[in-house]
Amino acid sequence: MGLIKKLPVYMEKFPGGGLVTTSLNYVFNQSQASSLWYLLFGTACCAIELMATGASRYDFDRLGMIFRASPRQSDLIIAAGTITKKMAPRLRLLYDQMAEPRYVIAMGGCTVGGGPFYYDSYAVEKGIDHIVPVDVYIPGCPPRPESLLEGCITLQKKIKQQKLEDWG
Amino acid sequence: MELVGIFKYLYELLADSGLPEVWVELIGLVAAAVMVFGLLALIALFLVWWERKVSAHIQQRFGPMLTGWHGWRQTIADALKLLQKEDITPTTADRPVYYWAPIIAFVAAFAAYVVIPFGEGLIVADLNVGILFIVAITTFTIISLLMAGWGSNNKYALLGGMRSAAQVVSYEVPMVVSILAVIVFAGSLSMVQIVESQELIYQWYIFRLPFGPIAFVTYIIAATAETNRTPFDIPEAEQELVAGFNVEYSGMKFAMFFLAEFVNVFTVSAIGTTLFLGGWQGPWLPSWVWFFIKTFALVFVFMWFRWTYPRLRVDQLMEFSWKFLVPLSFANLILAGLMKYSGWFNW
Amino acid sequence: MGGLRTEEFQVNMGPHHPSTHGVCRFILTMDGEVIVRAVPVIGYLHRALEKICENRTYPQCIPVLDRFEYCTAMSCNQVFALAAEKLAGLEVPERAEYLRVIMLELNRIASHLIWFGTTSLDLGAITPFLYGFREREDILDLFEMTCGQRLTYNYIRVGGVAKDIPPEFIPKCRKFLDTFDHKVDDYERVLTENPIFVVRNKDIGIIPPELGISYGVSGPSLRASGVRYDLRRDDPYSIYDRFKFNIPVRQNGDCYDRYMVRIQEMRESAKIVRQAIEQIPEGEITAKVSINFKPPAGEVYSRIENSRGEMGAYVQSPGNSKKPLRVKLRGGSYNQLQIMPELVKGHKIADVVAIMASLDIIMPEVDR
Amino acid sequence: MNRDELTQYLLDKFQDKIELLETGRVEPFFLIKDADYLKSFCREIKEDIKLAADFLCNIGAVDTGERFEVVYNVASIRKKHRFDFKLVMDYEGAEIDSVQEIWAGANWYEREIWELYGINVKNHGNLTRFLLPDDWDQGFPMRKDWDAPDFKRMPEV
Repeated sequence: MGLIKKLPVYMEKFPGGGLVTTSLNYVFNQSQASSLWYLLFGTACCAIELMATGASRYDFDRLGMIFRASPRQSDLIIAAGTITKKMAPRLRLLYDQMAEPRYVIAMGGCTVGGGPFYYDSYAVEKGIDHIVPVDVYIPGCPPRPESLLEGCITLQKKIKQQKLEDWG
Repeated sequence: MELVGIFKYLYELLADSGLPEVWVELIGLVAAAVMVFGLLALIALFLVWWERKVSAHIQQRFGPMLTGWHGWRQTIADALKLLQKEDITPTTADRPVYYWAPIIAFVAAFAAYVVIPFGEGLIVADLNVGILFIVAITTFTIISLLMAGWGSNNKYALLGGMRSAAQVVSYEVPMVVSILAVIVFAGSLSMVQIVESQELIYQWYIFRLPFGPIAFVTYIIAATAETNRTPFDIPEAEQELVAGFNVEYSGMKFAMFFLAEFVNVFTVSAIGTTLFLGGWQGPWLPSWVWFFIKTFALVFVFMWFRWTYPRLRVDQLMEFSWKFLVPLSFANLILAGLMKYSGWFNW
Repeated sequence: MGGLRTEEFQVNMGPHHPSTHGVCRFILTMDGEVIVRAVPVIGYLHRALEKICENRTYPQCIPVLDRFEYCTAMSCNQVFALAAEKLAGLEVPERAEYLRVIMLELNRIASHLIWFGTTSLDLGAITPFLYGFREREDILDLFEMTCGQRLTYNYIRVGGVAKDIPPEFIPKCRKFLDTFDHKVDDYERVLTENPIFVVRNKDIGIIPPELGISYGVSGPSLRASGVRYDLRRDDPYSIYDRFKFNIPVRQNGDCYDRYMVRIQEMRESAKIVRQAIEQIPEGEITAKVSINFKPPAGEVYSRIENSRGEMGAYVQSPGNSKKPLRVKLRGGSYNQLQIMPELVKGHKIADVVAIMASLDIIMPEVDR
Repeated sequence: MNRDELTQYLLDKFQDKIELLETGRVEPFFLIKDADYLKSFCREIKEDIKLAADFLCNIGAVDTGERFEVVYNVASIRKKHRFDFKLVMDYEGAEIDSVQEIWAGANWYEREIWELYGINVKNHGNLTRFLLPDDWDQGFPMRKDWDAPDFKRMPEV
């Protein structure tokens, strides 16, 4: 990765180098955005909606998103469902096992901030941003498949704005 | 439009340029290798996209739609993304073994194409032991899977690697024996001569009753197992072993396994075409078009299997091979020998 | 030669594993591919629903309990509403009872469709999963036009139901039921006779009836072992005694029989819904229930037949309080997961997946 | 047997060992007076031909604020009836006997009672944490007086 990070610095010194880096940037971002393989990580109610989003009517595959069972090969955790205190270290472990660049979508009220289990529950982690950095929050209990798709498109927009220099 | 004419012309141009003969030979070979490699990389990328489309339409979905027209850029994007991914080596991994496994898988997958005739005269090297070469080379895949399983130092990966070794060894036998039946009839190990022996449609080995269809079916079943696809995909059974032997691989290394898998699918289809479906033979169209039509049809059959069947359990898989396929293919071989010897059906 | 020296090793399956249906974890001690011991570890989805309910009023409990068993949230509503009604001695209007039955049975079909999908997925066939979800979406459309939610409905309330069905509900439901039988035929064509599917499921994970009863296994999983016990008929709640339906029973108690029972149950549920939409009367949809619903002191255990077995709720009311003193939930999966270690012993790792899928275990019901 | 017959039969059979409670709203609800008698009671109701309580629906503990109650809901698959009984005990030295020998399914229910309420279960054999995290050290969360720093009660509206 180091090479790609330094590439713009070297390239700018040549005439037309800027153009090359921008188009390289564009191509890389586009490819990253349109091939978000998500980790099959579902804990609770939202997992059913995640499955429904992958199924025929909503069809995640249209966005180029397919699931991978191994964290090493996935780019995105869709944290679907309540994360309890017992589960939290596992989520962190999975996140650590993923290869950079990696993204997290917090799906559903529980992962955003505890949701219906904010009060009176001794076992629920109140929001997963205590555990892993979150890119997109999708509220809802559970969010509809449309809002999940919207969340993914938002993440794609975010990825498309990345700069090569920011890598690392 | 026969491509072979163009290549011949280019080669003659090279030969007339006054370079020493060794160099001409070498440049020709390298150019052929590069061309085959590029073509196969393209085919593999295409197959990934095609598989996603086929599966989607079987499942009443669309599949990739937003990356270009009907998502045609999808696999290119996937490949570029995998290129950007961080390359992780687990700290507990057996480093050299872990490192070389995908490379061996990749090379083994491509090396088989040295002897596959893409059309009349379109072959890198017409070895007189061509089919033997292919059988030998494709076996390297097992070694790479075993290495991946061992090198990852992960129990799931190890189980996957062990399963794949057991599986491929079991299915290698019926596959080779069913190929042997064809070889007995063709009387040659050279791929080109095998194709030439089935010039007319009723001479295709699949239509040579009764041994042909049996050998073909045995071959297809064994080939499905060889390429680790459903219903024989136990080495990477997603629901049991997470991702099997490649569970620890990320980024480009994973992409190599992924591409190698699809190249292997194309290989077994190409061999099937050459041995049973008359290779490049066919009327009107150029020979290479016929080859690709037949091969892609076979690939489609493999995809169809994959998206229809559940998965067998590991012991049932072994039983099926040793108790059913192996005896069947040996009986078939004897039948083919008798037919050849007695001269019946020898049209 | 003294033979090969073999060694047992441990595989940790879960909590994040594609086929543990949520976040269940198994510690498997294996001898090669054969399982010697399996220890389930649960609690990764323990959300303290029971504690939450203790600090909620009765109407507030119902949306919380939607999350108890999200595949059949209607049942969770129903079981708690039933308990509260029993405590207060409430009568539910006729139309509300019919609406409840329609929703419960549609929800049972939806839940079985999820089971059908995940089972086929666990056995490696991906396509039936999408077929199952295709029909499930049609059912969810019906729920959505009634209560606006896809998964957690909060529809069945104490004393009745939340809203009446819109006028276009019944034609649409009828249309769904007319096609549904053919769709089930399709599913059967894909899996039932498939030799690979049969060989993967026959004689795997046999539950003898006595063992099953002793472990508290219930619902379709017990009926596959030859025990004809269905709360809809044997301990009738709501108005189930008015409908004609069969209770599918199979004798072997293996994975294949559990599969067959569930497939047939989908057809039977469709039958019940058809009868209910023919018979449904006009009228009130809810009894008069004050927002400060205070049942008298008492305790009650209500139970219904859920798609995963007996679902129960024990509710204790302290009297003169808007909040229950204690809500204890019972889900079928809890007992079915408990019996898993007995079933998987001596089987292969692939069978763990098949057995778990056939028992239709879902983790929130276990962990609560 | 209908409800009244069942109640009468149980009262006749166990005489002064049990007591009918008024709180049971639908099914008969009994109090077992002596906690040590629990196991024999369970065995009796399972083996009695007329009761045949072979199916254990549920075991739940209750913290009423003054004492613990442990509630057993049992049913009979053959006879198709159902009834409940409970034990009452003080906070101090709360203890029940395991009924795993009678219903194997009781195992996890008892484990849960031990884990969430701190009621000891005699002869259980496997009292280990399973719902709470392995490193949980904040006591028994289902008790009414339980509290923790990050535990928030829903405010009254």
